[in-house]
Amino acid sequence: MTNTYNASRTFASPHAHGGSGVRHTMVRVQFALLPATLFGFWLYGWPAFFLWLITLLSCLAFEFMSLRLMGRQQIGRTLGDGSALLTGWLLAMTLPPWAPWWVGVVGAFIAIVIGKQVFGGLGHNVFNPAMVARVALLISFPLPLTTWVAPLPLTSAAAPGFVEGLQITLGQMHLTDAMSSATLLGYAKTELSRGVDLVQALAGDHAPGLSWSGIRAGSLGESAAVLILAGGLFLLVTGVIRWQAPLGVLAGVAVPAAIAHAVAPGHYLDAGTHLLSGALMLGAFFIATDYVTSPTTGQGQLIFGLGVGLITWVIRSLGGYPEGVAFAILLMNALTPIIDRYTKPRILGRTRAGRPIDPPPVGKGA
Amino acid sequence: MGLMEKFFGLSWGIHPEDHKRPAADAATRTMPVPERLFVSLSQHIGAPARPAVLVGQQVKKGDKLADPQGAVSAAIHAPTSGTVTAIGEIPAPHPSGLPVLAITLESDGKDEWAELQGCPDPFALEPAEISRRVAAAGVVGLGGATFPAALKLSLSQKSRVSTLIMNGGECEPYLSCDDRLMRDEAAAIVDGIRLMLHATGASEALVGIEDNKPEAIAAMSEAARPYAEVRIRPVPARYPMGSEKQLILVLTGQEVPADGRPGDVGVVVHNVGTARAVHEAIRHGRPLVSRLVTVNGACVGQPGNIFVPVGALVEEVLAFAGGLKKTPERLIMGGPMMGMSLPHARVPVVKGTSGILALDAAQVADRAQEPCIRCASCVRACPIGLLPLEMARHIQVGDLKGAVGVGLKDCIACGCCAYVCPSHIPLVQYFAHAKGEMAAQERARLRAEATRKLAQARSERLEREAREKAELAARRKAERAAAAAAAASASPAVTEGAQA
Amino acid sequence: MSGTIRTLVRDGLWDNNVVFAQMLALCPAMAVTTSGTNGLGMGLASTAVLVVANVLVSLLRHIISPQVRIPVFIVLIASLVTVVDMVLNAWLHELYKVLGLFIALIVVNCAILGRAEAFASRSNPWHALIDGLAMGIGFTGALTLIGLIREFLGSGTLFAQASQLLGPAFSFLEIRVAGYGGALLMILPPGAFAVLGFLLAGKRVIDARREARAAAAATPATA
Amino acid sequence: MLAAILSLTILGALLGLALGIASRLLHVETPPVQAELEAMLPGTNCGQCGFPGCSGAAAALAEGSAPPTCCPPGGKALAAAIAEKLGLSLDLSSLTDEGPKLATIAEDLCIGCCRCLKSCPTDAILGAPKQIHNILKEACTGCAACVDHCPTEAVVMQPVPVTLQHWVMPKPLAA
Amino acid sequence: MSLEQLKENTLYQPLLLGAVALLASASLAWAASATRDAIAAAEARDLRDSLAQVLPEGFADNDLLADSAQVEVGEAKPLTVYRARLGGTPQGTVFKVVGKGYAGPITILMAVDRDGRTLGVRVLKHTETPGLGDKIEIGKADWITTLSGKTLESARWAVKKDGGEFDQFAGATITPRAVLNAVRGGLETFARHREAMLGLPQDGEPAGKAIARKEGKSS
Repeated sequence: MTNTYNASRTFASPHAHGGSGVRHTMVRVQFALLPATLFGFWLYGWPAFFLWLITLLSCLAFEFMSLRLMGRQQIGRTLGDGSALLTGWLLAMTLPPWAPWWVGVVGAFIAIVIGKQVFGGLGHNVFNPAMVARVALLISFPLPLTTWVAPLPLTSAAAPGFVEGLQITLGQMHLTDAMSSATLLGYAKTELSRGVDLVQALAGDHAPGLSWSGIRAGSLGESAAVLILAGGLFLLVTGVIRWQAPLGVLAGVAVPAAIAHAVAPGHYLDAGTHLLSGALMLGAFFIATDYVTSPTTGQGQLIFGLGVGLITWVIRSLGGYPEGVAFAILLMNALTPIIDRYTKPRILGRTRAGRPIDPPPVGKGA
Repeated sequence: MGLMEKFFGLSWGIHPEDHKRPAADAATRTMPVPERLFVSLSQHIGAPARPAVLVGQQVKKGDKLADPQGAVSAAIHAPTSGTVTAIGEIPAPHPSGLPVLAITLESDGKDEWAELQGCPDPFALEPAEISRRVAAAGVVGLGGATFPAALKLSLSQKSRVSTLIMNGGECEPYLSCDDRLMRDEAAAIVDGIRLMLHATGASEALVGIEDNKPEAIAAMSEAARPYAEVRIRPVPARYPMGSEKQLILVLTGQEVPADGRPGDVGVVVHNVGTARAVHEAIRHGRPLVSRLVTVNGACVGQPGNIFVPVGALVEEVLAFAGGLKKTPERLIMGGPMMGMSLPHARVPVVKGTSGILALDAAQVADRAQEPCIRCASCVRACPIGLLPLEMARHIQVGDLKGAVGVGLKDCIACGCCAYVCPSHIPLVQYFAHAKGEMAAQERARLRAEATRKLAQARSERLEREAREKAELAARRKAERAAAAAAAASASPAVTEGAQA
Repeated sequence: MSGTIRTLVRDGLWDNNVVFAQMLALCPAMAVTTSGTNGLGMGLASTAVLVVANVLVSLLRHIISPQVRIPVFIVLIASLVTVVDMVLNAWLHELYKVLGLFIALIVVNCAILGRAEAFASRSNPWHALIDGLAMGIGFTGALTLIGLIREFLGSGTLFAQASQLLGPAFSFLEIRVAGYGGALLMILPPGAFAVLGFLLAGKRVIDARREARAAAAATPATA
Repeated sequence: MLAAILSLTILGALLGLALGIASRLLHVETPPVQAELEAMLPGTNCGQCGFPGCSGAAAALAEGSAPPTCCPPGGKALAAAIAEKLGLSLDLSSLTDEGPKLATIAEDLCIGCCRCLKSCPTDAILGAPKQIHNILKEACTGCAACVDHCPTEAVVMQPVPVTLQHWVMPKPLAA
Repeated sequence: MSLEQLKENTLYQPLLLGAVALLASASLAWAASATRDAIAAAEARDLRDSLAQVLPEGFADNDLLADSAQVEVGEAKPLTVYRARLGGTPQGTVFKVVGKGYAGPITILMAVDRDGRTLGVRVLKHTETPGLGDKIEIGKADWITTLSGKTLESARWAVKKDGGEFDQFAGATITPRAVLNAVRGGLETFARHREAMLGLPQDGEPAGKAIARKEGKSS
């Protein structure tokens, strides 16, 4: 009989674990992003891949530097949890695919250092780091961040080759007017501001129906709305995310959009176009579901999602920017503590207000 | 209530892998009495029992070793016949490994019962008499909480409970002692239940058994068939179904108020093992001196359920169960979710020991802590509706009051939150620490109050003494003056002065 | 005596800096500092008001009763600022065109009221003058630093339009980083918050290191 | 011009009058924090804080010259209560309770001089001349006031052993 | 210590605050009167400088500031115009228009000659995004000079994106569009109120006839 057991320290219960892990979750989310990302690489060619790679590597580098600077232990393990990688990936999904390299590097700095580590690292950031970076980049560098490229699939003749792609990413080749294009939302906004009726504007090349194929100008995260949706459904099925936040976002956009479109079709895009355009799908399934910056309860997540959706619609329809998902998410991130406060679960045996419930008259239980 | 039931029925708790078989299916064994038994005096909630024997005294099996002390306490009896060789400190079956007072009993090998007073027709007895006999037998709740059973019986009598809920949930993974008892001794359990119904005055008993124990459900249904008042109610297998509040909610739909007792909703909950102990105590007069213990875990040679005399060392139980195949990663008394890790194996089995688990590293699945990512898995898992992540954050920075504000006092330490936490944060340890700290602060506060009273008493005493001294001095002075005056004026006053 | 003055100066410049330690006057510190020149101008104008207000309050300190001290300070400071505003507008019109917007802001600069309340009203005029000067220079330094960083990151220039403020002789200060358009965010309000945050953190790091070094130096001495 | 000057002056005078009257009518005595603090302190005047008795410590706490942690017998709980009363933020995690100590008497050293008796703020020491003294555990506050009065060093402060009932689960190490 | 006792007196407060207020208002009054003329002169100089920017050298020989008028143009407020004359003959006029920019109003000063041709356009005040919309400033880019020398008919008053002839800035269309709209609006106003704005007699005089003919042609 082995009799050498002697505990070196005190262990608290429970003495078993369900087996879930942070890394596990992050890897699943990355897996869910893969189809849309690969489609984006095909659609926009080598520059898209280079920018993605640069953003990811920069995120890892800045995470490493921050952790070193703060004197954290076990940097390797923290890097390995995949959170910085995911932040970089999500950020890259929202950037114009042919943006120059420094956009990715500066974005990674803002996301990791200002958006995350300054707040105390993983789990402490108030705002979604990728969205912080996205918004900061958009405001700081409006030009490169609003220059979109028309789809040039890798298989097409006009697509830039490896070396050309590198030159584009390194900023040594400028986009010609012929190559650049506007996103659907951007185009609609411009036309509207010229006083053109949307019904006329959105015919032909700009027909919203084309959105289903995903072949149009935009970021990796907005061209392939259907693939993003598929990734999101995968996360839903595997239990990584829950349905409340995505549904809230989609409903928050679709309902006001449908109403407004019914009232004034010339001034407001229809719900379908809203849902398939911009970063809505990415925002609904990958960003609004970010654990750290969204409410903890299902009820809270639903409110959060609805808020994101509604603000997105308001910005898109009435604001100055054609797209508003990132702003909407940041605004709702700021409200998360308040939502959390008012959507606490009811404690068993207590009323919502926290007082013990009144016992029922004795004897009724039978 | 329907919505509420749906809400709680669906969302609380967790589904841990139960690991109950094959140990649950192995035949029950009885462990021979070891040479020496260490009978702890703290085997129940409440004040430790007071020794009632002297060192060197000979006792028979079932003789009383210690008397209850105070309102909440239980008697302790000799698990075998032999000689009391010592009354002193031994390591407690507790994570701290701190000492506890125990009576050491040297077995004489005969295992002779003392004269027992059974009762052939207990239903003729007064309910109060049943409670008294249960108390005399030292029966405590065998589900793990070890609350003196007699006290619960008489309390329920006073609060007129209508329903007796029998807890056959046994939701902790690995454990199967209740399952085994229900399979093997269903008749005794049902008899115990009927005795408890009689003692409490409740009109019906609902026996909640998780649906992952079909054999137990079958055996119990069979045994309970003649008695309409005893109903077997299968409940979904879900942890922590065996928690009082959850079981009451599932079986009756009633919610126990946060600061209340089950009696407030007209129910009382007992464990099925307790029912058997009551049966033994009333029908045969046998006090609680042994119990069925599940010995399980990857490191155990022959996992199974073993009748173990109270006071046997864990190390001896493990040896009887086929020894250890390898050095365990963790040795646990109780279940993996709420049980206590043991500092070593030389601690005694007590009345509340439902299981002894020797788990290997894979079963413990312990990993280094990572930062909280607010995934809220713990919020969904919490059967009470608390926010474990927020409580832990408050405690992390020493803000105990804040933790209480978000529900620390409602926490039942079931361990669901820590079980599901992807960051492996020892949430339960935070809560246990905070509860301990709060208790310590409360003790300090009470002590400071007592100190202030003592200090006040002293200053009053000093004042009084000073005043008395001054008065005395004044009186003497006056007397002297009077005496002098008297002496000066006339002589007849002298006698008066002498009298004074 | 000189020890006191040294303390005053060090307090104003670093230890008790208006922006970095007292966290006062953040409104002008953030709103105005879109360039180094703006920061410098606002700092200089504030310094002037600060010095005069400090001396005035110090002179009047014995006759000011505690009940009405705040209104008295405010009236004094507001009048002072208005006079400065008019004088600049009349005779230093070019400078006024650069600083005009900010001068009215000085009225609500709580650093000035704060110094009047916390220091000048209980010190002699000489010390009040030194304090005002030190605090003002500290404030100017902080504003210029924030402004320069924001300007550099935000528009890729340094001390743009400095010659308008300081005269053509100072045009050598104006530097433009070739080929860098700047990150707009930095000259918008969030940039001010971010830069201020990083500078605050930086000051704390420096202070902590200094303390550690002082402690390390003290240990062997006592041992 | 004159109108502007006059109106401003009159406005100033009126406001000054209003403030002067208000300062009289709305005069508030500062709340007696010191008395409240004194009531919170143990009241044993043991002197471990270094102030003349508990009232001295209360005065020092009220004016901020003593830290909320100055009272060792009060421990963590008292420190937290004082910090809350004074509105201070206190990092209790850095405060380690040494654990309570009680005075004990080494019986072979005690000569029964009764000197320690008088020093005890809670009358916790029992004894008579030429008799070995004894300390009531329940009444001893561990203030150590008696230790210095013993001529034979028979009074020793000993830590109260941790028992199962008083054991506190250690706090997890932060990640 | 009599001062200390005095301070506690309720009447001391109004006296003190009143005295301080008197002092302050007196000094303000002095400063205001002392600086009034200088400030007016400085502001006039400013205005003259801006006027000089939009008018070509030697275009006018009169003092424009002295020759200003309020013209009713059918809006809430009359428009202030400054008339440029050479040897007494009206040559052109300078006035302000306001455009609706991306982030707020854009104040524009424009000079128009008697034929309705822009002489010069300058942005006086705006709150457009720095780095994007601020290219309308002469200090940042010379885009604004492309607006000079154009009449209502001779140019397509729109950015290229909208089918016009003026450049838009990359990333910002709203700002130049606003400036162009405002300037075109200014030209239209001029066309409608030409006589009043130039300070010509409404009708009857020979010069008036000639101009009336021209107007007839252009309308």
